[in-house]
Amino acid sequence: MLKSLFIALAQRGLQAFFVAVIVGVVSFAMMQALPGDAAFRIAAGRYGYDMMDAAAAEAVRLELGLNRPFLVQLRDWLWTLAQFDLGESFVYGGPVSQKIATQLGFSLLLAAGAVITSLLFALPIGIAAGLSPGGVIDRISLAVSILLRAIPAFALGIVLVLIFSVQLKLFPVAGFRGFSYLILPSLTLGLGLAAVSNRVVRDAVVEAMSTEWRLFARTKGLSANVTMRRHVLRNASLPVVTYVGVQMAYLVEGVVIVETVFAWPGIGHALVHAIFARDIAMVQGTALTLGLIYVVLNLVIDITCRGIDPRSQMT
Amino acid sequence: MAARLLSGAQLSLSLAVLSILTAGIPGTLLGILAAWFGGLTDRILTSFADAVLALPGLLLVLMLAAISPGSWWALYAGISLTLWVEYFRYTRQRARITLSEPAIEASRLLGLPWHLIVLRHLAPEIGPGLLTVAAFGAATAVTAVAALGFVSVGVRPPTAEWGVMMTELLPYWREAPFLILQPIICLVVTVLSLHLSVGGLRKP
Amino acid sequence: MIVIQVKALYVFAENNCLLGPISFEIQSGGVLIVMGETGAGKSLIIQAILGTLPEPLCAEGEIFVNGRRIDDLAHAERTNLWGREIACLPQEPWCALNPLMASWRQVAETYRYVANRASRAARSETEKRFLALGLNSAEPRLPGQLSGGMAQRVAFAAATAGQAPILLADEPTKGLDSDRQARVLNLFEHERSIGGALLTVTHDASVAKALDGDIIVLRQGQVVERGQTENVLVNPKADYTKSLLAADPAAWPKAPTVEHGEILLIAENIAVGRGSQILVDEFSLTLHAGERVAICGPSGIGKSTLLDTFAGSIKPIRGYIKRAEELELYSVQKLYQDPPTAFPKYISLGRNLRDVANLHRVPWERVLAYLDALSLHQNLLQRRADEVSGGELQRLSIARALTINPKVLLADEPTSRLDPITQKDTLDLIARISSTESIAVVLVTHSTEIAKKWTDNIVDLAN
Amino acid sequence: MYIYSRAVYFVIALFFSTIAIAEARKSVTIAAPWEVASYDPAVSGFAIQKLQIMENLVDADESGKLRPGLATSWRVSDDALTWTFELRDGVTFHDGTPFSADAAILALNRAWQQPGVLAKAPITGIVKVDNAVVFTLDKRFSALPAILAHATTIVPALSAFDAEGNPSALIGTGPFQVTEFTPPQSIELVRNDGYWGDAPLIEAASYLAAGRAETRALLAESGDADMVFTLDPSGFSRLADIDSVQTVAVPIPRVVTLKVNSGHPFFNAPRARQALSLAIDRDGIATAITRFPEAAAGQLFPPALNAWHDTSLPPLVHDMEAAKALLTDLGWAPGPDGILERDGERFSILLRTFPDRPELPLIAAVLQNSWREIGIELEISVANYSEIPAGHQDGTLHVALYARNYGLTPDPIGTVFQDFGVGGGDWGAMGWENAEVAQALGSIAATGDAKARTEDIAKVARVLHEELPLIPIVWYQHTVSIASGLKGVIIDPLQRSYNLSKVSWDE
Repeated sequence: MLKSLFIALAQRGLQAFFVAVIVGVVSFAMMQALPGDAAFRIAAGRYGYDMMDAAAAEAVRLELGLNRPFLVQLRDWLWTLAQFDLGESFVYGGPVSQKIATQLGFSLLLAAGAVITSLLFALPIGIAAGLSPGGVIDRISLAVSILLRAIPAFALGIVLVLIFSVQLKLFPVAGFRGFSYLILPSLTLGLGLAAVSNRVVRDAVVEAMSTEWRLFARTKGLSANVTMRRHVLRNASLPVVTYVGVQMAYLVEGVVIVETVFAWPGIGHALVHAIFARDIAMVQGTALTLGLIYVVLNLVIDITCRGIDPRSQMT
Repeated sequence: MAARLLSGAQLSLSLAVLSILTAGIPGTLLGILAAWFGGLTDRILTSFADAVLALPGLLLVLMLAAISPGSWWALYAGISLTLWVEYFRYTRQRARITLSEPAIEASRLLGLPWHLIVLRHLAPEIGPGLLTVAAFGAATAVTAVAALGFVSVGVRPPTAEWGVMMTELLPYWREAPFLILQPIICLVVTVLSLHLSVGGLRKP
Repeated sequence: MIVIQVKALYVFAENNCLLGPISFEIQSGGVLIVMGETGAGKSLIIQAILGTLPEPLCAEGEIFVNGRRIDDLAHAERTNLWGREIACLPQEPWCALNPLMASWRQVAETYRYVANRASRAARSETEKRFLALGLNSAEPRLPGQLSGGMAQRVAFAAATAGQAPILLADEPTKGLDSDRQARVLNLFEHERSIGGALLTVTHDASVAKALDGDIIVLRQGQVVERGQTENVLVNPKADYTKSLLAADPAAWPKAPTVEHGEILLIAENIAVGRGSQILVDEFSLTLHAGERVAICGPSGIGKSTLLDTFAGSIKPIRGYIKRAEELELYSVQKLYQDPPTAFPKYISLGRNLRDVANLHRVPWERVLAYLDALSLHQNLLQRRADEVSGGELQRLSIARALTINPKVLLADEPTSRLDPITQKDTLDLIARISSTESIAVVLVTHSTEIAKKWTDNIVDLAN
Repeated sequence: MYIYSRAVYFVIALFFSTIAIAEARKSVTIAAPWEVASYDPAVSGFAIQKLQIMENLVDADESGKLRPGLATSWRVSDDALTWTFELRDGVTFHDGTPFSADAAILALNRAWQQPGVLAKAPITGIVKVDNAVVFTLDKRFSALPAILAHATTIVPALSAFDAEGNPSALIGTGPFQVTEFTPPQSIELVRNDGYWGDAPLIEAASYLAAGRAETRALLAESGDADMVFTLDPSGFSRLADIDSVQTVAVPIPRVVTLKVNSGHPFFNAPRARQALSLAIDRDGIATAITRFPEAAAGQLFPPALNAWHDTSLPPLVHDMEAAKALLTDLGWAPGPDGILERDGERFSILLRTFPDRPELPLIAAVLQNSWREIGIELEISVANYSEIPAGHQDGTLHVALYARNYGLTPDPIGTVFQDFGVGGGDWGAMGWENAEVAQALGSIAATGDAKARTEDIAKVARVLHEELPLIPIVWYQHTVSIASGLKGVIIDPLQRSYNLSKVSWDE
């Protein structure tokens, strides 16, 4: 049992390692591939167009050692990464890790808000639809889901802001200064997640409802409610939880876009901004963090699934 | 306006179609390869795919977009590099199931060569699902291009692209709401029809 | 006292009559056996009594339980009878048990929620029951970790914990070897002795023999014959009943032994298994042309793995297999348990046979001749595997193998999915071909009964 | 249905807005596009200064006139090479530590060693003498006090640096102190009750960076932000129709200009550059793209720079025929496809610009069309703005379109000197030198004499107007929305301060 847990950990560990290598190499490639002179690019990001000039670029070149040979730069780059050192922000100075630490909390808050929102929608609707497949709820939720799934997060965000902030003035437009700021971004992301996950819940319930063990639980005398609680929901939760793992990818992507729309002080916004500013150390740091968070969250999902599914503990 | 919408459609769809080809062909082949040989080949390919998967699609596209801001090929390369994993995972999983069926062992015992096994067993098994993956992949590509355009890291104005147009037209939403609705509707309808063409939300 | 009474029961699928009319009654302590092939409509009776007929099907007729009419009750009232008045033993116990729940919990919850015991009492009742059924080691196990017989008993315990006076059992011995069959039948005897009424549905004549009571023989939804078991089984009137009884392995004539030819294959002290796990160790076998060998043993013991090793699909972990020189690459062929899985799903059977014939440069006429010899109609070739019956498909796979002149035929439970009559025909055919074509056949089966009737050369892996 | 939704709306609105209303009148929220991600004055100084968190030795009013800041007075030695700034006594930082010459020296030395305005001044040393800061120069430099009003020369407390000497906190002497900093999005401020000058009227303020123009417009419209800076043209006109906000457009000394490589054979004649200028429809651009028709740039220096804006200069005009004539004079003749040719060379050039200011690519597209009419083929490269100084350095640049701010410091001489002095500048003239201008700029930089300075400035403005090393296109307007009820708002054209300390709410 411990062995299988160890294997799961090792697999995720390997995944994390590959993530780090890919991000590290792509980041370094970005550094080299930036058209024109990297020093000019970075100086532009750092000082803005009013203050940036050739002299500033020279200062940056010296500071970051961009005048060293290519291979020396690559070696040093990977070596610092191997020491879990994300380096210093090219543009803002100061350790990247410190910047990410403050922003990560906000992103996790938003992600948690989104997942909770999505579950609030997906669970009741999915279960109701799954209990009467082909029924009214099922068909309406299918239509709405397909439509919602086709609306990209940012477009949904705009629509929600126009309705709830500008017209109804219920929630603030952007930024973060308290709970009410969390609602619209969470809703934007959460609706997108719920659009698919309510169908996953529904399918899982339909499948569990049509199994022989569900029927046997009924014919041996359990009431519909007890069967639902003890058998159907528990077994149906397995594919649902697994699917939440798949959704993490959508969530991380969504965070990048939604944070930008809502001026949310999180890591996705920082990534977009770093890309604008050619702050490659920040790009590397944020991309790495997002990738590793995805791995960690999936590890949590793995462990949760093991908790729900005793079979995995036996092999 | 109509011309810009059309040219946006052309951009998005040609990008989607191209990325289906460049992501789909290697992804499918690698998936079959991993399932066929199993063992070390499978493990290396799967680990690599897992790592790419852990970098949520948009991230890789964003990073490549950063190398060459506003350029078309960076978007294209990023999307292809991300999407192949879907094909790979799908093909590998289905091929593993199919290849473990007695029919394959029977075919081997009967001496049928590999290309007949691929042609008679794998292709009809994988084919229809592959279409679904491709349609979803194309929808992902179209959405990604628009999303990046919208946050101004994708295609740059004045190129006509739906996401870029949304950014351009958003300020006029109150004076002329139908303007901003046009690119949104185009995008939604495209994604919707891609999804519906392969049966709604049923992911393979 | 009549516990359950069924009057003029019909089951319709839209306008098609699938079953009926059928009427019967069972006394307290009585048994009714409904016997017939797969597809005869046996299970429909059970579903009609329970009220679980799937969607387009509907039942007509009257059903009484303890004198109370139940077929016109509302769904909720009907389901209230489940577990309390009528217990149902499912056909596939593995599928009927929740794969994620420990065995004892699935029994305890019946005590808890159906018999309304306190949870502690439910637990101790469960323990007692498991002990009585010889299941004490199975308590914490998941269904996936139970053997077929254990799963059957756990399902039995779960179904009967509500102490319903009526037990409906759908193919209760399917897939069980004779020892385990006997244990299940013992349980039924016990139920009867405490006043329960039993309705069981089976294709297996041995079950009917063991349970003495009333019997109804069913064919395509129609009652062919009915009466007391001793009368019907000993002295069947209808032809159909006769052939059904003749298909029972116990009633098979012994297949003639044939002389062995030259040595084809020698396995010496091989150990086989999947991965690094050894299933069968120190196994030796010498196979001659025209020889019939049966390998039997309970499921999971490594019969199929052994066969795969002979086929060359996996390598023995230890030891070696020596092939005779004249044994060509394609001289070893296999027959599969589930015939449809042995053919390509998406292309016609003809296409598949043509591929094989082209590859081995076999004239198409010869393929057709084999089909003829196995009484397979040519128009089957236009269909796909899922459009042909299992028996035909199994014969087709034999024909496919024969076209390339095999010397060894490995048959992995080739008839376990076939109904008894087809099963007998198919095994007869294999035996006949073995002797006429001088082909060595290794048959894997879980039924020692079949093995004994089919050959003298039996390897029982259980011992 | 309608009543129902109104009722729900009412209940929810009640729940979320009561607290907000109770607090609203004591604080002000500002939204602007600029993100603040660093504690370093070299990077984030512009925001720290605008929010009045830290202060400079020298302050300036809205007209650019210098006034005492943390320095009470300054004087220059007779040889004009030593400047002494006397520091204000009794000033404390937000954390209670006293403001001292040490803090000022540290801040100024950092600013001097980093790229920025101070690094470009002819400084040889910055030292402390008693409670004064003394600059030694190797050249006369009259703009030094103006430079000390620049955002990168603000003074943080010594405690605002960590052990390695990197900035790690926002501690200054200004009227507002930071309670919470969430980089890069927001800064929360409260009134500094121990401020040495006039204490602010409001108790608290917050700053929100919102990069997207439409988000800012929505913030203004929904009332989430009381002052919103830099609105896009359509947002601006929409907000103008809303009662709850007022809109203001203030001309600022930022100019959209076209940098022309005067060393390039196509452009080395002033007449060539004049032809380019004549073919630009400034009124059209100002009306259609930036939406302030009065902002068509008749000359380089905008009215906001009143000392440099010369009303006597004839405005640059739009005259396609004249442009064609000038090019014909220079020996250009239309080729078969209508593009001009001379000695077998096509008049085909590349314009570099960048997307960070969304109007630039649009203006570039207009230029492409206009110049096509006079036979010039223009290719547009929209890329990173560092391409422009890079192209200047390696000489590959043809023309570049960007926005130049001549109001970085209250006295634009530093910027103008850099752009048009000897050798030109990365963001100024390229391949163009004019002895008269260089000499005039040198003397403006060196002397403080008002009369000579005015004459020199007029000379520079006139030469630049005739020679057009940079072709101005439109002047910028600073667009702001202000919640009605907010009093005392002063919009600083030099963009040095939001003047939050002067605003208050109507009772």
